[in-house]
Amino acid sequence: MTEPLLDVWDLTLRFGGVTALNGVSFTVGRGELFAVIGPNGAGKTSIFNCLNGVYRPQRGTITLAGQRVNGRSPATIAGMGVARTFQNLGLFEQLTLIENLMLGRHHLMRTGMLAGMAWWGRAKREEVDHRAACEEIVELLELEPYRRIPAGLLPYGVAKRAELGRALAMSPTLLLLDEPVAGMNVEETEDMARYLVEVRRELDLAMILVEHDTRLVMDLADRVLALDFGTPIAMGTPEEVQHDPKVVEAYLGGAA
Amino acid sequence: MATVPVLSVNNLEVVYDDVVLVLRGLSLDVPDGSIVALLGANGAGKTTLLRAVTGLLVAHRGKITKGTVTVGGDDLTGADPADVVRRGVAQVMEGRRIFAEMSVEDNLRAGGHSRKRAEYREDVTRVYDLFPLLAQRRRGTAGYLSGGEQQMLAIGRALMARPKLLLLDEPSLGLAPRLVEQVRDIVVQINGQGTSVLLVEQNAVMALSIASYGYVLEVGKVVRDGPAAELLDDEDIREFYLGSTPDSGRRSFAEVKSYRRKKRWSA
Amino acid sequence: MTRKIAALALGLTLVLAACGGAGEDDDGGGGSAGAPGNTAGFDGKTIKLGVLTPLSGTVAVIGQPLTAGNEVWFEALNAKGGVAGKYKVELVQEDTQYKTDIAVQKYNKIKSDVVAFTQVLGTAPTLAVLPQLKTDKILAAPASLDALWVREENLLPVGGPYQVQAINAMEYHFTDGGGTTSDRICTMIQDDVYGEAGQQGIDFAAEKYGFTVTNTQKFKVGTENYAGQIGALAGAGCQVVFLVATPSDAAKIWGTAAQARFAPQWFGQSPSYTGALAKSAVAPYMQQSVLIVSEGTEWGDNSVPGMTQMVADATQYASDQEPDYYFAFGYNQARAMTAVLEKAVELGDLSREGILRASNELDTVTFDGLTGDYRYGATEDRNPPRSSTVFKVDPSKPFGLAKVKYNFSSDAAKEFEFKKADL
Amino acid sequence: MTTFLTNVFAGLALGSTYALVALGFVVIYKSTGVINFAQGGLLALGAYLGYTFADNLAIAFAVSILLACAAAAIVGASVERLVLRRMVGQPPFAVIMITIGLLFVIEPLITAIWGFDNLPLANPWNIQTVEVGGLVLGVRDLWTIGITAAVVVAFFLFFRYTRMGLAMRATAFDPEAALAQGISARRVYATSWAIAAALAALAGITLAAGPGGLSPSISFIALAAFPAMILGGLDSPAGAVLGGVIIGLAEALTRGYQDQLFSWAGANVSLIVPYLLMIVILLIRPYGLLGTKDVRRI
Amino acid sequence: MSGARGTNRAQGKPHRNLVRSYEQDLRLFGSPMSKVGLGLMLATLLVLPTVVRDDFWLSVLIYSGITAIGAIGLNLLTGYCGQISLGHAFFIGAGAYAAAVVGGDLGLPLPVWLLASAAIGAVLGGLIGPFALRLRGHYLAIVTLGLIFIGEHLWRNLRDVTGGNNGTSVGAEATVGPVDLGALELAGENYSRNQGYFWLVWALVAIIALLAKNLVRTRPGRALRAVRDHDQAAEVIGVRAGRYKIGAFVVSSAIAAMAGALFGSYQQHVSPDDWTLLLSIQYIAIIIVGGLGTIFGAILGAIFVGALPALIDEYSSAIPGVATEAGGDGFISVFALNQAIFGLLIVLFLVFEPRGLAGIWFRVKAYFKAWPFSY
Repeated sequence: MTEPLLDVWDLTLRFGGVTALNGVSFTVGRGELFAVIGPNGAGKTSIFNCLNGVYRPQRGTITLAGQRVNGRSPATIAGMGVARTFQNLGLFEQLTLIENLMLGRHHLMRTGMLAGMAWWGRAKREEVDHRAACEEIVELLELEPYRRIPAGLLPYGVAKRAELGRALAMSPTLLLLDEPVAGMNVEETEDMARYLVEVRRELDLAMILVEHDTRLVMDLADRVLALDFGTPIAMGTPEEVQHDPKVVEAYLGGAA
Repeated sequence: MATVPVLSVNNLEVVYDDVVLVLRGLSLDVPDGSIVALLGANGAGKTTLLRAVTGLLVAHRGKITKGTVTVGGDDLTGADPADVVRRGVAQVMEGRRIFAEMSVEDNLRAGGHSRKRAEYREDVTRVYDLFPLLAQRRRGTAGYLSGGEQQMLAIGRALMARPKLLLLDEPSLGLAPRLVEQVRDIVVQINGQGTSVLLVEQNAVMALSIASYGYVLEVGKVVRDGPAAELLDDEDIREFYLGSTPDSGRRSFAEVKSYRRKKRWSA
Repeated sequence: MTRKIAALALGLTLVLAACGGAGEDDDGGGGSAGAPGNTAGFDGKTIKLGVLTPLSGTVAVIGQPLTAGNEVWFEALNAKGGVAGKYKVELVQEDTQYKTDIAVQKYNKIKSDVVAFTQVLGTAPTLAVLPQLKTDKILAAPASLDALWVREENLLPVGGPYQVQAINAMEYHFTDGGGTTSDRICTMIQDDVYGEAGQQGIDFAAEKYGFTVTNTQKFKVGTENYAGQIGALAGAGCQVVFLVATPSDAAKIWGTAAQARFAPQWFGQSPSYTGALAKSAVAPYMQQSVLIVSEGTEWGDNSVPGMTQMVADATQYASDQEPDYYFAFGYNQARAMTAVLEKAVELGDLSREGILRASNELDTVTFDGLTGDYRYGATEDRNPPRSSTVFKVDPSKPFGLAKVKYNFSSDAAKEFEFKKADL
Repeated sequence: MTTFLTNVFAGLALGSTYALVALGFVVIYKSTGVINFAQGGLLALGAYLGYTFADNLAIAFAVSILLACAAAAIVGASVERLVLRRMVGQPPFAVIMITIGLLFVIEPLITAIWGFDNLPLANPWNIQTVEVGGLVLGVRDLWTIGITAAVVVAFFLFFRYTRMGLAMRATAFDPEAALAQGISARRVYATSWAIAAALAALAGITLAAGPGGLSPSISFIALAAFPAMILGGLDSPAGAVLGGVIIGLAEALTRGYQDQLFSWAGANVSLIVPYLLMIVILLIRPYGLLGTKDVRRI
Repeated sequence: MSGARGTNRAQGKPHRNLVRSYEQDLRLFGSPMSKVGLGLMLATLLVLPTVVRDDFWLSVLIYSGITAIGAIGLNLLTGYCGQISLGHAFFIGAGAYAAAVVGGDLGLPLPVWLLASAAIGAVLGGLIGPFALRLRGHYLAIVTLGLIFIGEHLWRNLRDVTGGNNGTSVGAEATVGPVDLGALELAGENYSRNQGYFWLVWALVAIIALLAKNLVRTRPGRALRAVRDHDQAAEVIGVRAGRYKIGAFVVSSAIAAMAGALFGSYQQHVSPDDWTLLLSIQYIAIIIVGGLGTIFGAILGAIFVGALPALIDEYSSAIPGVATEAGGDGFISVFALNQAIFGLLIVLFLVFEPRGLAGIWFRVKAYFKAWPFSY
């Protein structure tokens, strides 16, 4: 792998007395699908929150395509091409699906308050152009029947997909997926897996996947990082990690 | 004819916000003294069923539009939550929902709200016997307990009501496998002391391994039911609700077939 | 689409033109002498007068009795035959809630049903309707003793403005009260127009009599705690305090002063007092330290013909009416309006212009001792009464006030000039 | 020094009243998540009920206080029962507006029954004073401070140790989980309203018992108690009491030193000092002195 | 346009109601029904003052129109951006005083004083920004409540501008070039001041409603609503929540100040007593009764709250046991009763329709859309 897209070095995050992340380092190459696994409370979501600026890590650096990420605001980082889905659905419930997608394109648009009021010139052109871009995502993710439905009323599986759609609408270079198949049955999981595979194939996009469903991770990921209580315990190909004794001990416990 | 089931749900229909139909003619029984598992994907209506039993639908603008809920033969359809608890039905809610700001002991006191004052000592001793760890932390703030401990507290709190029937909503959610096992053992132990259990789970292996009978829910209806052992062996159930078992040779997610659409994606 | 809307708009404009404006409907303004012709608010038999006053909300405590005073006067008048002995008067009452926008709406509501307004209560509501009064050429009697009103053609004030009361209070202090200009004289005023009027009077007196105002405390209506102000007045060593307040605040202020054992000579502007205070726990303190400066005489004083009449009228037409300062004010107001109407009938014109003309040609109106005689006429010649009466608190009296010095006017008060305010 | 102590005392008395009102706000907010704008109306209603008991019915003043608090509590609980219970699960905005609507209903009803005039409330305190170490203290103020202290202690004991108190805390933290324990949310909500109304009534009567008597404008004090509630932290009963005392002291001291220190700021700046203080403190602590941070996880 | 939805060229000319491009899809008055509705509304506004010539109802509607403008501003802030403000009256007051100075003292024409007051409002609204960034929900609401009291203190003490307690006359005339809406002359007909102001105010209502509607359906509007629903999630997808919170305050107070300027211009005199908490509460009532987060709801709400008391006033005297005159017989005076009925109606209305008038409106629309298949 040549120069990585994302370089995370020695990330350490503490809340009060609790250490959520402890010296986490990894890189993600362009077009790579990188997965983070670990039992609950291992700090998986904390990595995401550091990556997009919601949390400020006490130590460590995050570099995206040569630019420093940590210390910047979430909105700035989003503008740098980091998109994300949320564990507990971060859709804006009262906005329709298409409005949620359009929000994904917010940082690519320029219309300000006054221009928006006037609905004139660029404001109108922008709305039309970006709407077209969103429609392509609607089509890719087969969301056609739900365009005008408020996100809060979408069925769970569709909402998860819509969130993926919004992240894609941001035209990201790095996509962070926080438990995209949590609470889904096998059929729905397969659907989601298909979309992920397809997105990966169609777009030259790096992804980081945080997931409980180890089967999905093992099937899709190029490389896997295993965490336990914020500390990295193994990194490598799915097979390597799967058979690492420390991972078996920490994650799968005696039940494996 | 066996004894009256501790919980019997007949042809139940539940609607949210006057529009969204979530349960469509659901029926199930929990025989006295048994553990019954309720399986199903997210959104199948498992939690809604529990709410319909305990009366918590009111907090979600839901309404029973048809059918009945009887507890030990008494009709409790649409009863007030407080009444349901007093009739011996306690619920451990999904996500534990302990009162994080209060002490462990105050959580248990709240759990015993429906009981007489005089019975409190006895009830709380019983819970501390079951969960010695909670006794150690009785003055501690509940929010500082670990995930597993919080789950124990949630179960202990429900037991404070001395229920005939315990409803458990996803007790293994978000717990490491080791803790899941602990929870499973506790459930068996509670059942051994004579409390019937209705166990709602995504972790079907865990649930069916201790249940005597199981129901599978799909979009608000029971699509399959039978003795737990039978369900564990059923091929369809394995495929759709259990995922693969080590020897079933499932296909990889990376290879799920994807049919092309008319239009190409272009960034 | 745009073109369609434009066409629609054009079409509508034409409709508009056809429908016409709301230009004044010409009503027979009745010309020269003889019976006045029918006009807005007058159907040949009954004269309608408007009342814009707070009848709900906190200021209704003033609006209610004031309007009752209006009513009693006119009922008594109607019983005697009415204006000029033949035209009955009817009141059209509207609740302003003491809000300017509601006042403007209500003004618009009844302005074409009345010949004039016999009461508009409150400085702000009066100022809000004043521009329209001018445009519509309507006369209104404001129910407040602001000096602002004296030179306004469309307004018909009664009574001596607050400034006069304040000046006369000082006159009393230096003569009968035995005070000297070296006394530490202070003021405690409500932070609004009413308070400022009193302060203006004291400042004028200070210049005339040659004393300085040692300390001024301001307060906001409805304050619950006056310890700070009383402490400051006591700290400044005030021997005389002129108070401008309304009763519920005045009670708290005097109560706090009593508690602090601070007992200067208080002078209270007339609206500071109400009969209930004489029965309250503060009464002993007030008897000892408080004088009220007002106009007219004691409630039920049979030596004053106006008072005898008012009490008789009140007993007959509003039997449960308590003695009340605002009631008397409303009664006087109605009386002044009646004088204008009589004049208008005499001139044979009850139209708006006719009434304004009548008010211009009116001479001195006497209130039979209830309040000082008011010289009306052209606005520049108007001369409000300069007389005041000083009362002391005496719970045995019907209104709790006993005359100390009756109906006097100081030279300083006579010199006070009422300028046309820049409104 | 005497001036200073007099002002401090006045501040404590005023602060006690603020504390009672703010505590009422917090009780309702904590259990139902609603800022009750009708609190001022309940305060006035309680005070007028006290007047009816003490004056019209000539019942002993101490008994009248209790009766008025009880009557106000019944009114509060009934309002919850008849109106707000129907609003459970509705948007909070609509619920807040309903409390404003209630205020619009209560105020004219009060004037319809008791009229607009200033009414003297028959009470044993009035303008009496006692002298303590050279300080002249109003008896009413002393009682206000004492009663408030006693009520606050009783309130905290109630919250901490009784079943209902526990139920209220549980409901405040997680209404649905509380329901699941068999805690009747209805009883909790009704009790919160009853407590808030009783506290308001108490504040109203102690205010009206002073020299000023009773007039409909007494309800304004509830507005002045807003900063106390926010300053302490909306969901903290202890914060309400602390906030009340701080605001009371700040107001009284600013007023007391208006001439010496604050004349540049215009008359009656003391009345906006509570708001200025509140704003400054919120900029430092956005959830008030003792309020809990509302954490939204993503 | 790369239309994704039914470019049915193969079937010849598409049906005229069929949406063929995103541009059409984004059109505000797209359907024939909404076009007719728009036309009817405009027609009503134009003709109404010539039919209803009663000055009372005209003045009621003028004040309602002015509050509608202010309410649209508040709705942008509260309904769309989720920031509760009890300080709206402060900005309205500031606008009125700005109009008094620019329109009255300096004698500049309507467009100038209207925009000048908007500018003042915008600046003052921007000053609240830091609080909006730091405080949430009720805490922000009570801070803005403080604004009312601090404002009142300022209005009473900044005598040069505000006239102090006396208030100040507002000489801002409704003149645009040679046209004076205060005394309109058109095609030989004279129109009264109330008629002229009705047209002025309601034309501005229409314009501001249109601007606001455009705002909320484009990029900034979506951002506002995203911030309302979940400000942190909005940040993560690239919306600068802080900027929009401040922006919402700026725009909403600019609009509020314009409402204040119109209020002053129409009433010709304003004083500190006009900008009390009660006014703010009235605005909150309007947007809640009208329906949070809808522009049309703000207008409906303003008419409801503005005209309802007048209606009650007309008919309540028929209720038995009610005294219609001060000191008259009866248990309760009609005036106190009016207030109580007003409060009661708000309570009842929200108990039965918590989503406000707009909720009813949407239901009616949905009914007709589904007609004849009602559910």
